[in-house]
Amino acid sequence: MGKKVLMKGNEAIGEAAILAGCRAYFCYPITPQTEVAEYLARRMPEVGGTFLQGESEVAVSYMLFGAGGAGVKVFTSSSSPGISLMAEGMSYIATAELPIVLINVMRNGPGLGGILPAQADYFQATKGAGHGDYHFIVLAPSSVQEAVDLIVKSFDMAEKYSNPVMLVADGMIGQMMEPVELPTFDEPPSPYVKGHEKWATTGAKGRERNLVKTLFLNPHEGQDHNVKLQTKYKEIEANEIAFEEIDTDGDLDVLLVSFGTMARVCKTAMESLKAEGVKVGMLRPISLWPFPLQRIRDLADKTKLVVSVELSMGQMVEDVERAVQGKTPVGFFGRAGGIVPTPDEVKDGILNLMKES
Amino acid sequence: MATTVFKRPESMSTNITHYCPGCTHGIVHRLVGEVLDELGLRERAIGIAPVGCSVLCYNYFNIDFQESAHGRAPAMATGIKRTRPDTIVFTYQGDGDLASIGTNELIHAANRGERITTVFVNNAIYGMTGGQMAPTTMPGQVTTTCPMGRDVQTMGHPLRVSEMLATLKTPSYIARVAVHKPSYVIEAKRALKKAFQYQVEGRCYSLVEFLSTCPTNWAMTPSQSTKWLEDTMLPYYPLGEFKTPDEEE
Amino acid sequence: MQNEVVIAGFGGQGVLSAGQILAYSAMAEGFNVVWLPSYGPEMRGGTANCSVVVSDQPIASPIIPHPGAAIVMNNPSLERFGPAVKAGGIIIINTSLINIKCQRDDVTQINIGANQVAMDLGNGKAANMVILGAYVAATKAVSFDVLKATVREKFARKPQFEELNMRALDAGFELAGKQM
Amino acid sequence: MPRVTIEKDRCKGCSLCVEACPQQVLEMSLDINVKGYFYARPVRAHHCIGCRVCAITCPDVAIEVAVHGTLYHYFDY
Repeated sequence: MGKKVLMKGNEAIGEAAILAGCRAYFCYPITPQTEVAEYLARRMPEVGGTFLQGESEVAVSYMLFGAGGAGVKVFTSSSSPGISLMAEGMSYIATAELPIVLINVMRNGPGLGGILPAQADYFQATKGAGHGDYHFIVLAPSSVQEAVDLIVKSFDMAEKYSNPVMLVADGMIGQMMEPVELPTFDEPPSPYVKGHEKWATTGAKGRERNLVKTLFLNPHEGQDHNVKLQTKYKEIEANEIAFEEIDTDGDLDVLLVSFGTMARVCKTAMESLKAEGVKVGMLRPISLWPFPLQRIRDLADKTKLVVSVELSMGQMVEDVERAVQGKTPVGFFGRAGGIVPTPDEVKDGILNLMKES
Repeated sequence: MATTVFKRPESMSTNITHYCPGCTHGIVHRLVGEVLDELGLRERAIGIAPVGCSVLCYNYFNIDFQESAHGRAPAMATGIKRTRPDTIVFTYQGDGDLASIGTNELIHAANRGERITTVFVNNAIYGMTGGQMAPTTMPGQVTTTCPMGRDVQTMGHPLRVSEMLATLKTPSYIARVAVHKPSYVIEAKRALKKAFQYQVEGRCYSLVEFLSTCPTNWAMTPSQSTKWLEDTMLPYYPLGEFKTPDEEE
Repeated sequence: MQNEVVIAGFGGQGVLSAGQILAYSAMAEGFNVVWLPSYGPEMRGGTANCSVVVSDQPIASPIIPHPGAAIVMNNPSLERFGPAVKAGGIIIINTSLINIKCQRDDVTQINIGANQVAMDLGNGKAANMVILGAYVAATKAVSFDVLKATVREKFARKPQFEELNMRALDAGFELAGKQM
Repeated sequence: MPRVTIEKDRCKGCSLCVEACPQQVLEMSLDINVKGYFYARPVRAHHCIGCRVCAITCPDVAIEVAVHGTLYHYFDY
């Protein structure tokens, strides 16, 4: 690790992609993540990389497909409405098993919504925004440092599983500055995806031609491909579930499940809850897909109430219910419209839910 | 000892195409193959397949290929060419794909001067979905979605893609050719070869629009289709080079 | 130990950069720190603010509805953030531009005529440095020497401002010290 | 003498080659090929001048042309 620098989230996100070896970034401006594009517009030429502002998010998603299909480590960033436009390309990218990485710096919706922080793209990210049975690996950082670390990790995961990886942050993480230790490498990572010669389009010189496609007209071929994808998803589920647990030892009155910025607010709220004698713990999913179902299920056994706390009107709570399987009451506390609740509001919300349950 | 003076180009595979009898997609495919062979580009070439009748066109080539979503081929080509500048990238697109859903991607790739080549097959109709109106459908032409004939009062006039692109200031090579008769096919190949040559030289974006026939959806014999193209399409879609990079330099 | 401050004023008063200087100083001292700007619709209204949280522990919520301190550079900022400061906290008021009263009697009020002081030093733009010096004197959130070193480093490319900045920091530091 | 070879089972019977040939070398067969098409075939091969127009117009790349001598150089396109 290098020395600490104070960086704005969006700029750190851009720098992390470069550190991970990525030399290709395509984008379309949208608040609150445009600084990623502005940063990389300067930075990519410095490192001999490709920066291109496309004509739309739709086009950008296919620029990603093209570059990803050519075996190049490629990255984009966008925010909620932009991700909706990219959704078309995402289905194709996932089907073609291209190792691209993107980040959604979420803003409030639905529709144009606004530019303030939200987590209401949970369904979009984890359940698949586009058509068909596919999954992105979805990771949710809760600090600038974690965003950097997870982006570097994302490029490795994308390469390892030949699967797209999406990070979901929010406007808060994009806009705030925190000290960051940028990772250092003995050998700088390659801008090309390992093993791409076997499948990527680079010109069929001295080998059989490669074909990157998503059309399977033969139903059996189509089913086989789906089965292959599902097998890969099972492997990812077995290997890549990540979460942080805080104060989950012993029996609990309430277990909070929260991610990203909201989890940080919860951490502060937990202190005031404890001061009022509540035995409270938290599980912060870092991987939203795959989701830590089993761990939440285990913790639910020794908890009186599980509460999903989100910057949405209730999305992750469905996965929490899926985890708990009715063994323990599940409550929900959330805010929308770009409002980030204060720790006191969260505390009061939790206390109310405890009274009701 | 006989000399073979005409055979399938090496850049093509031996697969039999799924196109209907008399469909000129096959001719355009062959021209692409011949040009890639003659310019020695087979091992550098990456094609982008569209959505439309030619969605499976990668089956007929012996080169690297990516398959795009409907209309997005120029964006995909941009992604490849920008990150692999030594490759020769071309999109193969029909008029529904290129001139309707993909107009935005097309215009912006051309306007950025992407060093790619677009092979544009204009047969004035949606073929794969069974003969619906395209932006390039002729006035009065009957299709399944304009059963009384295209009414220009409500649907506008056919889109002249080549002319439109030629208005862009960014240097490019834009030509319209036809492939309904041998003499036109020979001219068409000259234009296509230029288009690829400009890409090899890294000079500009290039597009060749091929006026083509669709006997099945036009409900004509191949021979009648040839005549219809000549009588109806040629007067509205004049052939020629609309722009060359030399003009701007 | 955790110090939170919101620095608020109108665009061009250097409130965001004052917050960044504070954040850099805190990092240089080995503290955890979060600098969070207001963004979005607020940006366009002519007011700007940022909050800086400095702590020797990992910082949980970056959003501080009731900060321990506020630096207010104009009337709207005092109206908005004056009531938010937690009881027993500190409000630093730029009396050069603020002509309304702060109605709190449960906080320490420090009055600094930041613009006037800066103009007397030769450049009104250094008002943010005056107020930053005052904040550090009032809260000891970071060491004053580290703060000065940070300013020197950040203005390394504009050495002509170094002396002005140092004197502005000193002036604010002294004025606040007298009122504590 | 030039030789036109038509790969019978590639032919889809569009008859564009028959119409294009300036020497009436080709005709549509009365038999069908494996795909059920009446295919084109050379019936007056001795008329062939090696101009390759049939092959140029064939959408299915079903035609190959071979020549003896240098006659085909007259058709330089």
